[in-house]
Formats: sequence, structure tokens, C-alpha cells
Amino acid sequence: MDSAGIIVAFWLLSAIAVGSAVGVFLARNLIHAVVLLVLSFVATAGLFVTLSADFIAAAQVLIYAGAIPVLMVFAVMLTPLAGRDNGNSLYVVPGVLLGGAFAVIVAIVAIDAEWGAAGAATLAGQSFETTADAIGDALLGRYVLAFEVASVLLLAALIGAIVLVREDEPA
Amino acid sequence: MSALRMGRRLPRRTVPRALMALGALVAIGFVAVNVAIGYVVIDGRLDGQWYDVRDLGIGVQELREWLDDRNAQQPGILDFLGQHWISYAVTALLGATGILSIVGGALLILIWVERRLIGRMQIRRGPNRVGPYGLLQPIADAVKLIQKEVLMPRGADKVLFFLPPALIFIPMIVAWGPIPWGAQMAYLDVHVGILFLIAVSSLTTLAIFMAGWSSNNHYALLGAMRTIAMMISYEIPLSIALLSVVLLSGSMQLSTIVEWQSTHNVWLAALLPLAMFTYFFSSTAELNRTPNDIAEAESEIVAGFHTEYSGMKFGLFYAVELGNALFVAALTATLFLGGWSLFGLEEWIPGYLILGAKISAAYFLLVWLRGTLPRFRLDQLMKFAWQFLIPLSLLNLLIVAVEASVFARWEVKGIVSLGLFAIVNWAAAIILVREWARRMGYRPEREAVRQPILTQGVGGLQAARRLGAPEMGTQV
Amino acid sequence: MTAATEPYVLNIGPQHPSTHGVFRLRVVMDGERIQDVEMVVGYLHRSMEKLAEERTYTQNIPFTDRADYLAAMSGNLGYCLAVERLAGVEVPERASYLRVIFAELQRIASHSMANGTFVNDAGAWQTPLMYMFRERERILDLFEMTCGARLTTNYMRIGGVAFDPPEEFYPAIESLVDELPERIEEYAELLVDNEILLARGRGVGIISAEDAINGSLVGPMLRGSGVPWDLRKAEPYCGYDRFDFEIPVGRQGDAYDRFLVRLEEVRQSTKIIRQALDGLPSGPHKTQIPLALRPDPGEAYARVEGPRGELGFYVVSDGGSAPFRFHIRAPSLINLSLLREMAIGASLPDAIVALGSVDIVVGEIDR
Amino acid sequence: MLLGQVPEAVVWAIYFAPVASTLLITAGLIARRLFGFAFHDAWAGRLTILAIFISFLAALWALDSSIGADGEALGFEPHLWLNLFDLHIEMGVRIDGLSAIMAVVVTSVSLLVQIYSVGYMHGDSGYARYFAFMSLFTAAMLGLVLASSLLQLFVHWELVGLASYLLIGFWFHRPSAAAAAKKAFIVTRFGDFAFLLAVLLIFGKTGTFDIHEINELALAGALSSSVLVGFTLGLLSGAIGKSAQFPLHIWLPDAMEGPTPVSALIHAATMVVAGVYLIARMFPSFEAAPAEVLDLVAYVGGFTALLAAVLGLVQTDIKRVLAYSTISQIGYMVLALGVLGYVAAIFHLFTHAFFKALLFLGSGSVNHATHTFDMRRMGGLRSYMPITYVTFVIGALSLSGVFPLAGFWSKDEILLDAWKYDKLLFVIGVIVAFMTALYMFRAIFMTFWGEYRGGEEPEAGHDDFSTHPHESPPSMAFPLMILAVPAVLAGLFALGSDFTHLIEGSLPAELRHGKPSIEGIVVAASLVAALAGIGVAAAVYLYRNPASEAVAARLGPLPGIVERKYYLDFLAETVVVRWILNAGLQRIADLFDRYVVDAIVNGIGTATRLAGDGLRRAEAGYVQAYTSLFFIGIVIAVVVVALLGTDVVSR
Amino acid sequence: MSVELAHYLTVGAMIFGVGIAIALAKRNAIAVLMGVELMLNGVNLTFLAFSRFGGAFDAADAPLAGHVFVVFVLTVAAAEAAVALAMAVLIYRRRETVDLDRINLMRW
Amino acid sequence: MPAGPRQLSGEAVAAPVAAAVPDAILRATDEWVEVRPERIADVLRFLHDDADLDARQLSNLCAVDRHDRFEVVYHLQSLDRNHQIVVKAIVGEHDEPSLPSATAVYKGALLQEREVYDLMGVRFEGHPDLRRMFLWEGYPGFPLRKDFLQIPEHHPGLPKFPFEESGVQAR
Repeated sequence: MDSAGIIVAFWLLSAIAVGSAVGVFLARNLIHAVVLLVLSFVATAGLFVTLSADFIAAAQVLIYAGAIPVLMVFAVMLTPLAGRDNGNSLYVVPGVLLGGAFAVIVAIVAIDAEWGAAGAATLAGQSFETTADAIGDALLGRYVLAFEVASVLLLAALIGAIVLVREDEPA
Repeated sequence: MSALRMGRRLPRRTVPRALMALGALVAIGFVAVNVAIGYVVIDGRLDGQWYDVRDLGIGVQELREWLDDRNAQQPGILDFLGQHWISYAVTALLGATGILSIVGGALLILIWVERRLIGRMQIRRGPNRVGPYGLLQPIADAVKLIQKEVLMPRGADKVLFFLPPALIFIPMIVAWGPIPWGAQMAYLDVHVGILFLIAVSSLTTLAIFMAGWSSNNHYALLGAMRTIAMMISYEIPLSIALLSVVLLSGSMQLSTIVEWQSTHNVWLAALLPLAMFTYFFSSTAELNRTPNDIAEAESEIVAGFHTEYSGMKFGLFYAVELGNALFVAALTATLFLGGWSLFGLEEWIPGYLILGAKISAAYFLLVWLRGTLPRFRLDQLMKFAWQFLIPLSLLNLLIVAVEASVFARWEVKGIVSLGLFAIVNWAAAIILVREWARRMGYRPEREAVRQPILTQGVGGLQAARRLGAPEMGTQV
Repeated sequence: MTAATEPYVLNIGPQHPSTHGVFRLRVVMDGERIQDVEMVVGYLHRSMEKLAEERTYTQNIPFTDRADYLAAMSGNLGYCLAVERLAGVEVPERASYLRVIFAELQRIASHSMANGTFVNDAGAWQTPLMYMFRERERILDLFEMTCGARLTTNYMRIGGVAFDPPEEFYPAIESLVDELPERIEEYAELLVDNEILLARGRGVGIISAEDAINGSLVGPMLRGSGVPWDLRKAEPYCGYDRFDFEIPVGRQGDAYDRFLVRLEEVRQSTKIIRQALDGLPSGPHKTQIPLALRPDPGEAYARVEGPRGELGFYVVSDGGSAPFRFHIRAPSLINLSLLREMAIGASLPDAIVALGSVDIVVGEIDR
Repeated sequence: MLLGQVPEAVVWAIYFAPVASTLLITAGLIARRLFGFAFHDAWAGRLTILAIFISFLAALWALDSSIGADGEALGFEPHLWLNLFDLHIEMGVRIDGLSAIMAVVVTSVSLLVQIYSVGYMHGDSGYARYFAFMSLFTAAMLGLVLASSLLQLFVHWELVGLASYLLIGFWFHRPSAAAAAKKAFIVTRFGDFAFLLAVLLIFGKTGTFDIHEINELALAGALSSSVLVGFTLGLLSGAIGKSAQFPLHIWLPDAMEGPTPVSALIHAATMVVAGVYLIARMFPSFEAAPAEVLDLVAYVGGFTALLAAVLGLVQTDIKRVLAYSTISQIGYMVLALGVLGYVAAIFHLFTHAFFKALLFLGSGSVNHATHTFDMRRMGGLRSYMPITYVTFVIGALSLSGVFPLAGFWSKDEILLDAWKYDKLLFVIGVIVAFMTALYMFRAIFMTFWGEYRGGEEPEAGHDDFSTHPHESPPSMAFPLMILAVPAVLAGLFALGSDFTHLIEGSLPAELRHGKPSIEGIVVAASLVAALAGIGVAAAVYLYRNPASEAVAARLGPLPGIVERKYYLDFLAETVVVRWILNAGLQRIADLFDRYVVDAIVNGIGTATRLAGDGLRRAEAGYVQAYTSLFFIGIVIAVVVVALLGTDVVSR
Repeated sequence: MSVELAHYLTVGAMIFGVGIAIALAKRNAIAVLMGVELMLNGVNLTFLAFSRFGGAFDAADAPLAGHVFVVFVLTVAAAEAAVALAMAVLIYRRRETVDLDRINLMRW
Repeated sequence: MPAGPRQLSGEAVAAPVAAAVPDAILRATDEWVEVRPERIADVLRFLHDDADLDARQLSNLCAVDRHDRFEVVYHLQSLDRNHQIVVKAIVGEHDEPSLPSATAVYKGALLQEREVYDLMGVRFEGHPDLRRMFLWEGYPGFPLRKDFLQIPEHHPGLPKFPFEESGVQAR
């Protein structure tokens, strides 16, 4: 038995997250789609909070709501003829079918499966703890190699992005 | 592009009466809650034991007991509600109204203060007509703004045009949550406070973009693009500067940072001069304030992203601008100036007064800058961020990281190590800034010959060459 | 933006914060970079030159107030000189001195305004402008004291000046002239060593000396580009050759140099006023001329060094009591000849600063 | 034992002082280049000298401790350096008699060479770079000497090669110098490769790089003889390459293109004796290997000594004379090792370092005065350059093995060991001794006696130094005088048994021989050979003073062969490289590559292309088409898993 | 009534499914990128749910492994967004379109 | 007739001009030289380039409507030699007056010629951007002409609001 606040929050946030994700699909204007996307991300961040992931939630807001949409907006502005248009391609039917099928099947599996102890656990059963320290320890301890690789990846992405959009050298 | 000509008038009565009544009720409730808070505080029922606002204490506890009693007597719908969440909800409501009222009240005063101060700096009087010393001027302004017709430009994106003023208001209010006003006196004392603040403030960017884009106005779009470019550039040095605070104090929680300063009897401003400078300067960029107010540079792009907004929508932008400035002042005071602590004086003086005084000082600095400095150009600012602030703050972070690890390992009690750090950091700050500026090609002595050449004789091109002015069009 | 974006048209003005009046720029921009610029003027066109053909020579003096309304005295002076030259009127010594004093006061006032708005265009939020207004205000007080008007003075007359200054004028101007050097140093301290202003003004709107001459630029624009040209020295009118002063000349020809030149000219004007006050002779302040002056048919072109440069008046007489043709050579307009050269390729903020350094007065552009 | 046990840190300091100076100079140069940091050239020299002086003092202390420990290893524990999975690589220093002596030799010679270089390189545009390289070289050499593990030794071995490459090619703008540097690098690479194979082989068999452990295992018979043969032959190849033994000796004479101090340092005392040091270091393994290996070592050494001595006789370039002399003397040392004369070899290495450095520096001094290395243009310098002359003669006498100079004692010990081991080698040794005296005094008579023959023709407009040769500046003369002292006295160590103890201390107890006696016949033979050589040289070159052509004519075709270096360079460069490698192996490889490998690859490619031609029709190039297929696959997979249960996955 | 693991997984799957639909059905490259980001988001939610319900705070050997993975996903997402958007801009500059129906560089 | 203090007399100017540009000079008084209108650009070019005359700056350009003809007056300035030269070109045609533009010689003529065209209706052939300046395209007549008010449709009272045509070309 969870507290009502959590339940309300979960259903509300889930509805917003999924609903605005669908909105991204339906929006006719690309800028509207970006805004809806951000809404979905923020709602997801709220879901993260219900999962006691405060650090991840903040990072989610920072990166997904703060940084990536801005990049997208820039890209949209830099490609004017693309017309802020969010039209569908030839693959709209298979896309919707596949997406729907995937969601349904995974949902069925998730509900149907035996998750053992994890399935029996509830949110109320565990206390809310601070995660930043533990994540930091894990990142710089057990996962340090992955951490370094990720940093190299970021660097490579940075350089790659710069190289890609750099003006051609004047002859 | 005049909105009058292009614009489309909205129906005269935009707000239904029922909604207005509801608003009035909310406002009354708002005032009532504030009175209640004041009563609880003044009444001394908290007994000087002010804890986290979440545990607002006795009043809420009484409420819960009452609820429990009700629940025990007649189980029913309250069964579902009868958990501790209700206290959270109540305290959240209380805190939110508290913040809103404090910030809102402060904003009203700030408008007057800023105009007055700037007026004084400009040998003017500033507002002095409405009320004593013009004190009621902001209220008059607000009334005027509320009464003003809201215009929407033709071709504007309707939804996106209406959203931003509200969207931009939310982060401004939410950001105030973690600021501690006294020992354990914070509304939302999150553990990842600084990250939270950075994340929340990054939301502003999108709202600004929406405002600029939806206005269907080149000035607005230009302002929005400038804002975005500047914000994503300056968020980096800002975050790095805040990271050095985190490193030294070992926590992202604002209250812990203040306590750290309090227990070590030192302000982080003394320890991290470069970080503070970086933070403050980057904040002026994030805030679009002089000398970095290129996003709404009125001499270039009229008013930037909110060019097309009028009435209370403009009022909200204006309020957010001031509120964010105040918030930056508050964060500066909290992180670098010791927050609510004042070397033991907080025993006698309430913490929120101390913090208020510090916020005022920091805010005054912002006003002062605004009253004094011209504005940079966008490319100059970008260059400054990427070539100057980011490398410097990274270097500074390196130094602080070493110091923090030293501090964590060999905890020398007292002032010795911190004093040493302060000396090292100040020296590093001075040397780094000086040398890096020189590396960037800044040569103050090169500009020594600035005065024009004085001559008695007249002439044309030949005389100009004779005067020995450098070849025209070349940079000295 | 560096990517392939579409150019778009931006309208700056006619009521833009930095266009100094009803002046409008149509700018084609690529991102923040200006590709083309066109000025659209005429919002203030009052057809002065046509109107003047219907009025007597004396009645035309108020028009010259309203052409360059920030430098009314200079306009008065130039026109009176032209008519005097046309009709062969002699001017008393005292009148010449008074003309010099008021023209220089006007120059200080106008330059203060110009520098203040320039710094304002560079983004300083009004503070320097307000400081500069402080001095301008006192000068306007002096004008009011003497001729009853502050802005449109209508003070000069053909053959002299309208009024002798009252007694309280002398102590007031003495104290002003005494204080001015300190005030100028104050601005210099606030602005000349200001790194931001330096960064904004240096290298912006550069005009070479050749271009400046060829483009008919005059006044501080020309001097900022390094050409030492000043009509007060080159063609001394009103006895300017009696006074000791110097011509400031810029080093690079950019917006910042023009700002510096104006600041220095204020200093020099202070010197001139001081000398003129010291040598102010007694005597009549005006020659009597017939009310309806009818000069012989002919033409005269007289020019003075106004705050914005060579302010010329070309007056043609057909022997009647009204000028047959009355033309104002308007420095504000002609100084914009090189606007495209300055603006194209620059970024929008730079163009605004460059425009601010030109120091236009729309009343004079449109006339 | 004057100072007490040397701390490990001090031993490390021997190595790290020059490392530090290398880094400092490099950093200084970079800073100067990038930031305009005021790094004066003179600082490079001072830094290097200071660093090597520190090393020298530390090495003396180490030697002192080592003497106190009777040459036994001082027992510093190695440090774990790299820990990857099961691979533990350790680094450490090993101080015993051998390495202590070597460290002192290296540091002292290097120190003097650096001091000499300050004068010699004065005004060169690459002054600071030169000292950076010198520091690097010294550091590498010291690292090699002090290494406690084979890997460490190998790394520094390669570093030495790199540094020598940089130094030989120091004047890289001269094509001959660049070519010489390349040649030195590539030729030694052959040996190094075998060395690397040996190291890997032994690591694969024993799982350790530790020298001491490997030696003990070898002695204990834990390694099969085939492994030992492979191992020792690999080491020998490395030594042959680095120490310029036949047939890989061809790089050394060309390497004289570097600055003369470089020759003095690299080719007299340090790099070229690295091979000798390596064999000595691994001597127990060699002993444990079948006896034929040591015989091979001895004969390689003897043959090289003889061959090089003859070549030295016909050279006209004074530095080349010394270069062949070096090859010859190192052959001598290798010979000594081969005949179990471990102590003798190291002793000769020790003495040779001093007098050969002295000779090289002397030749540099001569060059400084005459601007040429061609002896035919010298002559009569003895009156102009008395210090150089005297010291040079001392060095030559010592090299020739004249009693009581240093060379006599060490050479005598080698001959004695050879006498005891194999009479043929003894004869070769005596002949070489004779030849040594002959070519050295030929050089002396041609250089210092007779009339001055003009030196390098002065270029137009230049100051005419060459017509008035003069003594070198003090910074150059001083090292000469200093080096002359050990060239005279170093042999006296042989009089006591301490030196032998010291050096043998590094060997396991069962391999120690104790002090050798003196055999009269050996002493007589060597003395007679030396004096005879001097006499013949005097007779031919002092009194008859023939032109080279005349001598050549007298001797028939022999000089021709010799002048062409027995066609060995031809053999190496033309026959091996051009004919066998280029025309033969590469041709075969090329044909194989073209007709076998390419055919397979092309076949696969063609098949793929044909398949792709068919399949490409299915692909329109739209990302989303591919992605759709991808997700269809996923959905199918999920459905399968969901329907069939987890069995599918787990099975 | 309580919120369980399956609820979160279902929400995650739905977000992922919508992401698939967007990624497949949109013509604009930037919109496709949005779909991909949504997919990543769904995965993040799944990770965190497992981490939370699987006793993340109790796991002694690898506490908060799910959180760490999400951090990496965020990193990758940021990198991917930067590069992908740069490519979109580049493609636009070269080909005047970001319409995926017209971009078939991967053909044959 | 009083001349400016440093004005060269027309005769002094006429002699070198006549030598360089034949049949250009029509008349020379002690104040100005009158130049054949078709040759005005050549004369200005010569005056600009000549080392002695050195008329580097076009100080003033205006036109006078003499009822039957237009006088276009050029005030030229030599800065180095500090003298002024007055050149007049008298265009006899009153309805469609035109003469060559000075813009090729003086950039300063750009706006001044536009002004003259706008108010007087004198066309300058070769001007790169000869459009109305103060008044809008389509404004009836040229107000500074003496006969402006004699034509009925020129009376004040605007028939239509300006129709804006941009002359600015996007590059």
C-alpha cells in the first residue's frame, strides 16, 4: 500500500509522459513537437523522482530538458527549408504498427512475467536515500573504465560535431 | 513593426468573471496562509526550533492529529487520505505560498529599489510621484500592466506565444526552494541542490526560445537565438564554478555548504575568488543583465525575445528578470558569502535578516553594474566564455580539486590550511587572469595612446599622412 | 549563423531605440551579419527649402533652428553669414564674439548629446547620457537666459545677434567654463578607459582618410579618420583666427576615434569660450539692416563648422525680398554617404555603434 | 666502505637525475618555442652536467657500498610496475660489482664528455637539443646498467638505440649523417630483434623477467638446453648488433658522422659495450648453456678483433681508425667472455672506456684545431698542441698494452685467459695486440710528427684557423688531462684482488675463479707484440714516411680488399639487401601475394559483390526501411520468447 | 493499491513504443532523432525501475548499478544528439533537405 | 558679388580644364566656371585628379530652378590646398533634365544627387541607385521646382499612402 501521493503522482506523470510523447508524434509543427518532447522528458524526470533517483532526475532535466532540445531547436532553425514541418514518411503505417506492437508485447511480458522479489516489492517498502554519493562512488570505482570511455565518447562527439558543421575553409 | 497595426485585438473581456472570482479567492487564501505563518512564527509556538519547513511542526502536527481522530471516529474517504502525505501537501502549500509571497513582495520592492538606485546613479531622482518617495510606483505599474490590452502579433504561434510567460515563471520560483534562510530553514533542501538549481535554471532557455520564436518577429527571434547561444555557453563556466564550491565543501546541498562555511568560519568568496567571479559574471550573462544584456539589447534589437509582449505578459517577463537577478544575488550570498551565517552573530540576529542583507549587497552590485557599464557584443561574449572563462575555471577547478583532496585527507584544524588555500587561490586567480588575458592578446599598454592627435594646421590627405596616423583600417 | 541560412529583412526604426529619431534602416541580414542596408528617410521632411522661397531673409532664420534642432545656433550662424555675404552686411566686433561664444556652447551641448547617445548605443544604460545631459542642461539654461528659448533659439540676426546677454549671464557662463574641464575629465575616466567601450568601438565602422574625403564626410567623421580639416581654421569666419585652439584628429578612423575627437573638441571649445569671454569687446551687438532686405541678384555659399561638420547655406537672390533659392548643405545627411561601406559585413551591434558614431540629426537629414 | 650502505633512493637518483635533466631541457625548449620562455642555451649544458655529476656522485656511493658488500647484490626489492590480470611486471635496480663499476664508468666518462662538449659544441645551433639527447642517452644507458629485469634492460637498450640514432644524426642536415644514423639504427635492429625474441622466449618459459632469477634457473638446470641455446644466441645477437661485432659491425665506422664527443661517449665507453655488459650480465646463463655457445662467442670476438684491426690499419680518417680500434677492442672483450675471462672482459671494458674516450676526445681536439679528420692533412701537430699530443700518446700506449699503463694489465688478463682456454685464440689475441700498436702509432706518427700538411683548405673569407693550429680551449683540454689519469692508473687495480672480488661478486659463487696468476710467456708475448707494433710503425711511418699508395702497391691486392672492408658492406648492402631480400624473398612474397592471396580475396570480393548485386535490389537506402526491418526482427524475437517461454533463451 | 514494477515497465515500454513509431514514421531527420531520444528515455525508466525494485540500495556488490547505466545512457544521448544534429545540419547544407525520404545515401 | 574667402576664380580654373577637357568650358566668371553638362563628369574627374586643383571633396551639390533651365552647382573643395572651386552645369531642358552622374568620381554625390533628383527632378545618368529619397516613389512632381504649385494635381493633400517597394537586394 503506497501513499496516495505517490500513486497520484505516478499516474499523473505517466499520463503526461506518454501523452506528450504521443503528442510529439501528432504535432504538425516541429517546434511544437520539441516543446512536447520536453514536457515528456520533464514528466519522466518526475517518474524518476518517484523511483528515488533524485540525482538522475536532476540530470535528466538538465540534459534532456535543458540541453538536447536547445540543440534540436538550433538544428531546426539552421535548416529552414525543412520547414518546421513534422510530416510523416512512407513508413508511417509500419512505424505505428511496430511501435504499438512493441509496447503491447513488452507490457504484456512485463505484467505477465514473474519478477520474483522485485515484483513483490513496493515503493513504500524502501526509504528514500540520497543517491549522488553512491553514484559517484560507483562511477569512479567499479565503472571507472566505462566512465573514462564515456568521457572519450563525449570528447569524440564534441570534436565530431564541430568538424561536421565547420565552415569549409576558404580557398 | 508596430503591433498596433499588425496585431489582432482580443475580445474585450478575456477573463471570465468566474475565473476572476476564483482568482480573488486564491489571493485571499494566499494572504490568509501568510497571516497564519506569521502568526505561528510570532506566536512563538515554534519555540525557536525552526526546522525544515517540511516539518513545519506544531500546526501541521495538530492538523494530522485531528485528521487521525476523525479517521478513527468515522472511517471513510479519509481512510484513503490518512497518511503522512497530507502533512507534506500542507507544508508544500505553505512553503510555496511563502516563497511566492516573499519573492513577490521582494519583486515589488525591487522594482522601486532598482529604479531608484539607477536614478541616483544617473543624477536623476527616480520614481517619486506615486506615494511617499514613489514607493507605490511598482503597484501603479502593476495595475497599469494588468489593465493593458494583451496584443498578439499576426502570424504568431498562438499556443507557444501564451505559454512562455508562465513557463519562465516556474523555474524562477522553484529555484528559490533550496535556498536556506536560516539553520534548517529551507523549503526544499534537496541533496543535489546545486545540480537541481542548474537543471531548473536551464529550463528557462526553452521558454525564452518559445517566446522569441512564436512572436513572429525578427527582433524577438534574434534575441532568442542570442539568448540561447549565450546561455548554453555560459552555463558551462557557471557549472564549473559551482563545482569548485561543491568540491571544497563536499556537498551539493546548499544548507550543508552554508554550514560548512559557518563551522569553518570562512566565506567561500575568500577561498574561491576566481570561482566567484566566474559565477557572477556568467550569471549576468544568464540573466541578460549589463554588461551581458545582448539578448535584449535595446539599442540593437529593441527588447529581444519579449519585444512583442505587452500587458501582464510583459510584466511577468519583467518580474522574472528581476526575480532571477534576485535569485542570483541570493545564491551568491549563500554559496560565497556565508549564507545566513555571520561568524556567530546568527545566534543573535535571525538568519534570514543576515541573508537578506547579503542578498541586498549582491543585488546592489548587479544594479551598479547595470548603471555603469556598456554592453559587450555577442561574439566578444562568446569568445570570453569559451576562450577565457572556461579554460580558467577548469584550471581553477583543478587547483581546487587538489586542495579539496588535501583538505579531506589531512584535516588540519583551524585556519591554517584554509588560509593557505585562500592565499594560493588568490594568487592563482590574479596570476591566471593576468596571464591568460595577456595570452588572449590583451595589452593594456598598447591602448595607452588613446587621445586624438592635436594639430594646429589644416589639410587633407597629405596632411593626414603627415600627421603620422597609422594606416587607416588597420588594428593597432 | 554560419550555416546556409536565408537572409531576412529587418526594419530598424523609424521608432527604434537607437535610431535617434524617425530614421529607418532596412537591413538585410544573414544571421547577425548585415548583407545590405538601405536608409529610409523623409518622415520629418518639412520642405524647408521650398517654404524659404516665400519668406523674407529674416523670416527664414527659424527654419535653420529646426533643421538641426540640436545645434540651432550653428544653423543660425551659417545662414546669417550667407545672407551677410550675399548682401554685403558688416557685423560688429561684439556680435562676432557673441556668435563665437554661442556657437561653441552649442557645439559642447551637441557633442555631449552625441557622445551620450553613442555610449548608449554601445549599451551603457543611459548613465553616461544622463551625465552628459547635465552640462547640456546648463548650456540650455544659458540660452534661455539670453534669448528666451532653449532649443530653437533663433538668436542670430543678419548683421549681428538678437540680444545682448543679460547681466546674470556672465557669472553663469564663467562658472560653467570653470567647471567644464573637470566634468570632461570625469567622463574620460568613466568612458575613455572603459574596456568594454573600447572593445565595442575599436575597429568598428572604420573609414579610411581617402574614403572620408571622397565621401564628402565632414566634421568629427572626417577628423576621426585622420584628416585635420576644420573650417574654423581653414576658412576662419567670425574671427576664429583670433583664438588659440587645436584640431583633434583620430588615429584609426573607427567609431571610438570619433567619440574621442568629439570629447576633445569639447575641451577645445571650452578654451575658445574662455578666450572669447576674456576678449569680449563692448559696442553694438547688431548692425541695423532694412526689414525687408533686398540683396542684389547673385548667390552666396557660406559655411560654418557645425557640430556635425561643414554646415553650408547656399542662397541665391533674384533681387527680391525672399531668396530665390535656399539650400542647406546638411552634414547629417551627407555623412551617411558611406553608411553602406560601414555597415555591410558588420554585425548588427557593430552597425548600430557605427551609426551612433555618425551622430545624425533627423531634422537636418530631412529638412 | 666509507659512506655506509647506499639507500635505494640514491641508486634511483643515478638514473633519474639525467632523466630529469632531459625532461627539463625538453620542457624548456618547448616553453621557449611556444611561450617565449627565456630558456638560455647555456642552461642546457649546465643542467646536463649537474645532473650527471649527481649521478656520478651517487654512482660512486653505490660503488663504495658495492665494495663493502664484496660485489654481492645489495638486495633492493623490485617494485611492482604493471599489474594486468596475471601479468606482474616489476621494476627495480640491481647494484652489484658489475653494475656499480659500469655505472661509475658511464657516469664518469659521460661527465667528462659533457664538460668537453660545452667547449666543442659551443655556438652550435642545436646546442640545447644536443644536451637533451646526451642526457637522454646517459639516462638510457644508466637505466640499462641498473636494470634488474630483462624487460627493463630491453626497454633501455632500445632507448639507447634511439638516443644514439638521434645523436649520430645530430647534424641531420648532412645527408651522410642522416644516412649513418639510419644505418646504425637499422643494423642494430637485427640484433635487437633477436634479443627481443630471446626475452620473450625466456619469459614464456620462466614467467619472469628478473635477471637474477633467470640466471639462477639456468644454473639450476631448470631450463632445457635448447631453450638456453635459443636464449643465449638471441642475447648474443643483440650483443653483436649493439657492440658492432662481425657481421653487424658495419654501422659503427659510419656512425662517426656524429659530433666527436658523441663518438667518445657512445663508441668508447657506453653503447657499444652494452653488448659486452649484456653477455656479462647473463653470464651464468651462457655458462649453463652448451659450451659451443661460449666458443661461438669467443670466436666471434676474436674474428672481429682481427678483422677490425686490419681495417684500422688502412684508414686515413683518424676517427675511423679509432672506430675500427673500438670494434677490435670490443671483439677482444667478447673473446675474453668466450674464454671464461669474465673478470678480464669487464676489466678491459673498464680500462678501455677511459683510454678510448681519451683518444676520441683527443681526435676531436685535433679536429678542432685542423678542421679535418683526414690524417693525410695533419702532421707536426705535436709542437702546436702539446697537451693533446701527450695525452693522445698516453692513450695510444695504454691501448697498445705497454707496461705499466692500464691497457697492459687488462689485455694481459685476456691473453692469459685465452692462453688457458684455447691457444689459437691466444695467437689471434697477440696478433691483434701487435696490429693495435701498429695502427695506433701509425696514426700518431701521421698526425703529430713530421711536417704540418695544411689541414682543411680554408674557405674563402673564413678566418684561417687551419694554417695555425692551436691548442684547444681549457674546457676541452681539461677532460683530456683528467682522462689521462685513469688511462695510466686504472690498470693498477689488477695488482690487488679487490677488483676481481668486486666483479666476480655479481656471479653465483660456483662460477667464481679467483685472481688469475701471471704467466711469464703471456706477458712477454703481449709486450713484444706491442713494442714490435710500435717499432714497425715507427720504422715505416716515421723514417720512411711513405705515401699510402706506395704501401698499397707493395702489398698487392690485399689493401684493395681491405679498403673495401673485405666487401662486407657490399655483401650486406648489395647482396643481402638488394639481391636476396629485394629480388628473392620479396619477389616470392610478391608473387604469392598477387596470385594466391589476391586471388582468394578477390574471389571472395567478387562473390560478395555478385551476392550484393542480387540483394541490393531489396535496399532502397532509406534509413527507416532498415530500422523497420530491425524492429520487426525484435518484435518477432520478443514474441517468440514470450510465446515459447524462457526455455528458448536458456537453451 | 500500489505502484509496482510492472507499472513502470509498462510505461517505459509505451514511451519506447512511441519512440519507435516516431523514429520510423517521421520524415524530418530531427524528428527521427526525437524518437530515438524518447526510446532512450523509455529504457532509462526501465533501468531505474529495476534498480529501485530490485533493491538497489541493498545490493552490496553493485549499488545503484541501474543509476550508473542511466548516467551512461544520458552521456551517450548527449553525444548522439550533438553528432546527429550536426549531421542533420550538414546534410541540409549539402542537399538542401533533411527529409529522410529524399536522403538515400545508403543505397546500393 | 562677394565670393568665399578662399574661392578660386572661374578663370583660374577654366584654363587648365580647357586644356585637359576640350570643349567642356562654356563660360568662366570670376566666381565659377560653367561647364557643358554632358562633360561634367569628365571635368569633375579632371578636377579631382589634377595635382594643382586637387578638388578631392565634393563639398556641396545642389540645383537651382531658373524657370526655363536648371543650374546644377558643384562646390568642390581642396583640403590640402585649402581652396574652393565652384562649377556649374546649366541644363537647358526643363521637363526632363538630365546630366551625367558624379558618383563615379565622388562617393559623396550618392545622396546629394538623390536629393536633387527627389526634389528637383534632375536625372543623373549613371547613378547606381537613383530613387526618391524623402518622398515616396510615385509622388507626383518635384516640389522644389518653381512651377510645382502651378500644376493642379501637385497641390498638397496626398492622394495615396506610400507604397513601399524595397530597392534592397538580397545577396
